Amino acid sequence: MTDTTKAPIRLSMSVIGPVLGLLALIVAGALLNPNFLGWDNIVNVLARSAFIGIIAVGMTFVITAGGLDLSVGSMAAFIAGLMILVMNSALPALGVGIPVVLLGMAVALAGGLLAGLLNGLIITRLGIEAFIVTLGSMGIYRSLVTWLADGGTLSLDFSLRSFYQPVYYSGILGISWPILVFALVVVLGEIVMRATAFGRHCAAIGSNDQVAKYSSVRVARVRLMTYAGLGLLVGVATIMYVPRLGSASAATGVLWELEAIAAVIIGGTVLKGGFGRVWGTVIGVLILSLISNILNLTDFVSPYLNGAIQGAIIILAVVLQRESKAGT
Amino acid sequence: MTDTTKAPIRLSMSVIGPVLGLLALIVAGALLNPNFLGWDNIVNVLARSAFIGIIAVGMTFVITAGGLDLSVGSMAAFIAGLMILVMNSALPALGVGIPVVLLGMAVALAGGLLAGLLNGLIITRLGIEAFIVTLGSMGIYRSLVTWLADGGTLSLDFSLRSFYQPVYYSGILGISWPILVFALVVVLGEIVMRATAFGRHCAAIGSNDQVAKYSSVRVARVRLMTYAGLGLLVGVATIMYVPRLGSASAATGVLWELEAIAAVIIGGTVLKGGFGRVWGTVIGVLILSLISNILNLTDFVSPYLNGAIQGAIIILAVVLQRESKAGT
Amino acid sequence: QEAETRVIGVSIPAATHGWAGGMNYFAQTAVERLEATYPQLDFVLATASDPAKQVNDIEDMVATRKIDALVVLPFESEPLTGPVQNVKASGAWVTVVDRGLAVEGIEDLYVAGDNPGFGRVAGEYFAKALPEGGKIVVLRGIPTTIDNERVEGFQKALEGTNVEILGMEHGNWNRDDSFTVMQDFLSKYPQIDAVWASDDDMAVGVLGAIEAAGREDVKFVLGGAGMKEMVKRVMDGDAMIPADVTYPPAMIATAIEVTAAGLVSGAPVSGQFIIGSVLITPENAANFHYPDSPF
Amino acid sequence: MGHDLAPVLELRQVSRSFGPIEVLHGVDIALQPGRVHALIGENGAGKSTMMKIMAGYQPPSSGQVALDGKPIAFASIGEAEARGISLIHQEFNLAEQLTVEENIFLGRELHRGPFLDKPAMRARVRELLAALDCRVPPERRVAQLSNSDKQMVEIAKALLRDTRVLIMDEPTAVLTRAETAVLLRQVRALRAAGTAVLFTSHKLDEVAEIADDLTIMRDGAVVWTGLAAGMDEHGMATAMVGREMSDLFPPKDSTPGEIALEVTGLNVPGHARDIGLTLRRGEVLGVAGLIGSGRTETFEALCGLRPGSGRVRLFGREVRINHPWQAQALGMCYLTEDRKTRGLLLQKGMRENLTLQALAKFDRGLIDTRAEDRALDQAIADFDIRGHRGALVGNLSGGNQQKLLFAKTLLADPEIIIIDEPTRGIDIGTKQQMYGFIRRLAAQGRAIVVISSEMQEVIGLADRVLVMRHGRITGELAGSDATEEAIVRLAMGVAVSAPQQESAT
Ligand SMILES: Nc1ncnc2c1ncn2[C@@H]1O[C@H](COP(=O)(O)OP(=O)(O)OP(=O)(O)O)[C@@H](O)[C@H]1O
Ligand SMILES: Nc1ncnc2c1ncn2[C@@H]1O[C@H](COP(=O)(O)OP(=O)(O)OP(=O)(O)O)[C@@H](O)[C@H]1O
Ligand SMILES: [Mg+2]
Ligand SMILES: [Mg+2]
Repeated sequence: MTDTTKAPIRLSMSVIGPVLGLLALIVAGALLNPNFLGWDNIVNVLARSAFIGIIAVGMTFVITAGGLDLSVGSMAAFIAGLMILVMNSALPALGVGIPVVLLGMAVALAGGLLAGLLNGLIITRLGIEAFIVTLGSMGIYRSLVTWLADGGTLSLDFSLRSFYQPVYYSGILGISWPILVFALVVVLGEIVMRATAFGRHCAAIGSNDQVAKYSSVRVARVRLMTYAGLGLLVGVATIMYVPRLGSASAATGVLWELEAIAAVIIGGTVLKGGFGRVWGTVIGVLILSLISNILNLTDFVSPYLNGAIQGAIIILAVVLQRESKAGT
Repeated sequence: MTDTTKAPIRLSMSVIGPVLGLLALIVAGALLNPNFLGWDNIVNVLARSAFIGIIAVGMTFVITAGGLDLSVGSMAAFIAGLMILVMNSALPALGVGIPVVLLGMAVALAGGLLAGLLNGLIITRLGIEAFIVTLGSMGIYRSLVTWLADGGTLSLDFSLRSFYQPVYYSGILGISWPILVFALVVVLGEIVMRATAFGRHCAAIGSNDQVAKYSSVRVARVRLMTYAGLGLLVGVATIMYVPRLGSASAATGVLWELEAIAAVIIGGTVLKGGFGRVWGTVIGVLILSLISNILNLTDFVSPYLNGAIQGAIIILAVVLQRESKAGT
Repeated sequence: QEAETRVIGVSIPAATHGWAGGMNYFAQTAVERLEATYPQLDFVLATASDPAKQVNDIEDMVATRKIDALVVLPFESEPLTGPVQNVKASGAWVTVVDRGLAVEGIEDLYVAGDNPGFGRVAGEYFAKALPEGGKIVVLRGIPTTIDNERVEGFQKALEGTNVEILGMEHGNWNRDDSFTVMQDFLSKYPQIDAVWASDDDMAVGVLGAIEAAGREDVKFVLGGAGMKEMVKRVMDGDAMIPADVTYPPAMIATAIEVTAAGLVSGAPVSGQFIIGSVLITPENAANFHYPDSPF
Repeated sequence: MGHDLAPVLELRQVSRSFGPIEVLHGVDIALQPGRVHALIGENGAGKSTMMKIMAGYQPPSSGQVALDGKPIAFASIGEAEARGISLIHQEFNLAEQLTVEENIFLGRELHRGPFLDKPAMRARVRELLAALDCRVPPERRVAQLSNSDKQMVEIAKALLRDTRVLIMDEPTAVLTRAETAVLLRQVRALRAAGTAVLFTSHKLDEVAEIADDLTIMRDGAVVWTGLAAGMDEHGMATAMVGREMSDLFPPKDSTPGEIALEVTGLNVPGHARDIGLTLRRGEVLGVAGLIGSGRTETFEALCGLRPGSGRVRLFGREVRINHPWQAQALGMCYLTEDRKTRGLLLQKGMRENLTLQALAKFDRGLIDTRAEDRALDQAIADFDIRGHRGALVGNLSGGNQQKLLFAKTLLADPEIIIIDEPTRGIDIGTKQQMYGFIRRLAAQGRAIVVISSEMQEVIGLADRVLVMRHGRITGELAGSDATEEAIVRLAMGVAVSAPQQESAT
């Protein structure tokens, strides 16, 4: 009887941890700059978190199932480049309009899915460490986008960009599309993780893949699906990214992989797999975005030291969680 | 009975794997350019592998014990910066000569040891994921070196640099110091890993830290020592690095961590810990160095695609290993 | 003409941002063109993502390709000084581009941009465009000596004027970073009269952020380096992009060409070529517009 | 030997709580040098907890641990060990990626100068293992060992230490009769040397055979303690379970139906050759053999868990099974003998574990957690799983983990069930329940294979018994032919006539 009262307390403390970290940042931000809680700033921060956020949701599944993907940043750059190339070259035939945008989106989704499948197939069929496979594909995609852009920048045709731009900048009731899509991805991700067989299987595989195998879980397929899903979400993120500035280059998406992985882990997912939570990842993404937002909004430190403060806050945010966890 | 004959074969195949990969690269290089096997080129490649190599040996222990360190590249940059600052400011007092170089070396070793200890203490005492801690300290050190250099480059006084340079460029019997030090570190590392209790304890902790704890292994201390040792080796690598380039900036040591980790894993150490081999890491480092060396030997591909080829070869090198493993 | 092939090594930073991408493009086209023109010349082109890699590349060129001349655009001056000195000592011709080495007199030929000048021209433009003074924000590049020199030149040019720099942040010569930084600047400062983006890639991000925020107070954005889209906008009289400051990535091509010509003709051209930064205005923009360049 | 010698190690009024739940309520126990003390009780009674407290793995919540009559609080396991107390865990406590030698000497490596003295350690390991009749090479990785070999390594690890008190938590659960005999021989030698031994087992015959003193626990309290001679097996069972025990094995009353499984020429590279067998609905087929005879590997290969080749017919249809999920889809499930590394997710709760294998049954787009909870209620009731519902499975007592594993496999509702070592670590009362359960499954028309190293179990439960030796089936015994002696003969290869009819069917 006393049991049933105890479990929720422990749960709620581990839940409160990251939320507390986030709240502390919000309070700090509000104190440092009155515009911090302004509608514009909130929308900005959320919209720019969306790319990493959407990718990080996919990464949560990959990591929960005991994997890792270092290639997502380069993959996003490559898909963005591909998408721009295809749209530009289809433009004369299709003209500015919804069809060409839909074509671009289809390219992004298909490209992402394929890229993810490729990673997943090499990892599951050949049995190579995910770290190595995705380190390799990271180099490959980064190179390919540089090559596609001839070392420069691939830019979407200007008229097309104006047409496509609302996908980043406008939305419903003042909430822009990236935020809406991010929210949708998070809600779906949370449901899939908590309430579907797939989510359970991911956690089981990450926890002990032998046990999963002996329990008739299709280990290779589930693993493959986590990579494919991540690839697809990279495609979705790219669909939101391209209309923002209408360009892709070798500098696109650099270090997104590290940011996505960091968000996942700050959110409480275990790097070695076996346990993951999507909502935590969202908190992680927001913590990371807010840190740089706050640093930009204030200027009491040399900008050279931004990275140091960022690093320190990341560690602190996690200390906070662990402490409160340990406290119970 | 069949077992006893089987075990050695499997062992030797897993040994042959990475070596085969390396040999394939050497043959490719020799075919592409007759100077590839020239003394100069060999010395160049070995000497430049030394930095990453020395660090990767330390990383092998960290990973074997189930840890990870993302901060080594920034740490090297920071220590190099610190070393240069200290040497420059001690110069008026000490004059160009051995004392000031020794002072610099002492700073590098002490700095590395301290930085490693700091990482290790946060990880072991506060129980935070190594990934997060070292991601944080990566940002911190990178920032600090930028700040020390005021956004630019910290340069060693030119006269001092000429005096110190032989530490990179000269050596014994035509074999330069970095190579000698690297060889020494490797031999010591291999001995420590295979023939001391410390090496065993690392593997035991990486395999199952609960078991290690129950067997009276001082888990936290061994973990701490892996990070401290890695820090010390970063210091050693920096001692070799500074005379080569004579400067440190925000661009120093970028992505070394990824290269070091990749070398460790290409060498056959398991990313999740429990098994590590130092000689494998050396092969991994050489494979990585040779890839970019070979790409410089020819110019049949667009330099934009170098990264793609590098990525593909990394994956292939590991496929080769796993295939031959699976083949038995 | 002797039949002996001579090898020219070209070592440049990788295409990690727009300007470097343009520079890569010009280097490659120059190499292709010259290889076709001079069959007796062989080129090795290597791109490096950090100074240490660039030193490796140069060592490899000497050890395995036995280069007769080196054209190098140093990633950073300090770390490259020693290795380039070694190349020089091996008897090869050395051309240094854009960033001078830490020790003078190593190179035979120096083709350089003018970073303090780049900042000064931009600063002078602000002083002129905002005669009553105004509040501006500055986006800086990747923290490097180049960036420091530019910003110092800029600040010096603004001394004594009423132009007030509200804030400076690093946009890292990156569109996305500068978009984010500019969004935050716009949240932070209710009134911004103009922006020095200090690079055209960053200007693209800045413009995106201003447009998205719908802010009317920002009168113009000054970029730099002469990206073709930006030059086009200057040419078209775009009020937001009234001018640009050159820092031509094509200087690498000039350097390679002069080096090659010198090697072939046996009458090498040594000396210094400083390519000054000039202001692109609607009047002269057509001279700086290269529609075929990727940059 | 005097019974009233001064005790070496005692627990005095020790209680232990995990969170708000008290699992030990003021227990007393005293170990005397040169005597074997047996501790028995139902699953979850608190035996392992008590042993961990004695060996310094956990502190008591209240009460005292006394060494040589003086109260002591061990600061670490190392301290307890230094004082000569060592514990062999119920669950394997070995680093899987390390070799046998590395595991045995972990934390107490021998040195020569700064270096490890590997030859000396290897020699010592060989010696220790030889004393246990275990022929595993010291260089072998533990991950490649069978369960029984792992147990022997555990025992060797404990024997290595100079122990005054040796505490063994169900050391014989994974051992066969022959191996158990070897172990008991070692225990007697230690007893003769003056070591105090504390020992638990659910095999009451062993207890009767070896114990000098006996303590019986129920629900976290000691219910009986005294000289072992004062209690027979029946009495022990009754005292443990708290009720009168009837026959352990249910009547074999099901009637064989159609052929469910037919295997011919099954080869498992490195482990078994030319296996042939048939299994009918309603039948319980026992598989006996020595450890290492390839029983586990044979049936794992059959279920697609490891590579193998051969012809398999399920319900008359020829099938190819390469993956375990294919086997399950065809109605065949394998219940592993290795609950810790292959059976259960120790870091997850009971519910997730219970439904992992049969998740499709609860999948209505989303998982129906209420139905899962009902299934868990049912499993807890059916198998008498004790432990708090929210607990991590890793914190359940060993026997209760085994029951959960059983429930988990059955939840998938297979027509053909292969059960490897079903009652490992299960107390006698629950064993009886599980045998009844297996029989009822057979009566429902399911086909069942029981692989067991407990001869009694195979004989008492199975309609027919196959015996394996060195990866081959050496014979089949049915009805009254299935005696321990006959099985042992076939298993050891000393049968007068090893009928090969099996491969012919
Ligand atoms: N770390 C723990 N956290 C919570 N509960 C625990 C923990 N360890 C043991 N328990 C609980 O304590 C009780 C006693 O467990 P214990 O392992 O001592 O039983 P046991 O007598 O050894 O049983 P078995 O015969 O099955 O091995 C069980 O209900 C178990 O769930
Ligand atoms: N003839 C043999 N000679 C040497 N080793 C063998 C032989 N047969 C099997 N082994 C090895 O013994 C180990 C145990 O085999 P296995 O698990 O199949 O035994 P089992 O009959 O299932 O017994 P248990 O399940 O009780 O351990 C395996 O590693 C196997 O490779
Ligand atoms: Mg127990
Ligand atoms: Mg078995």
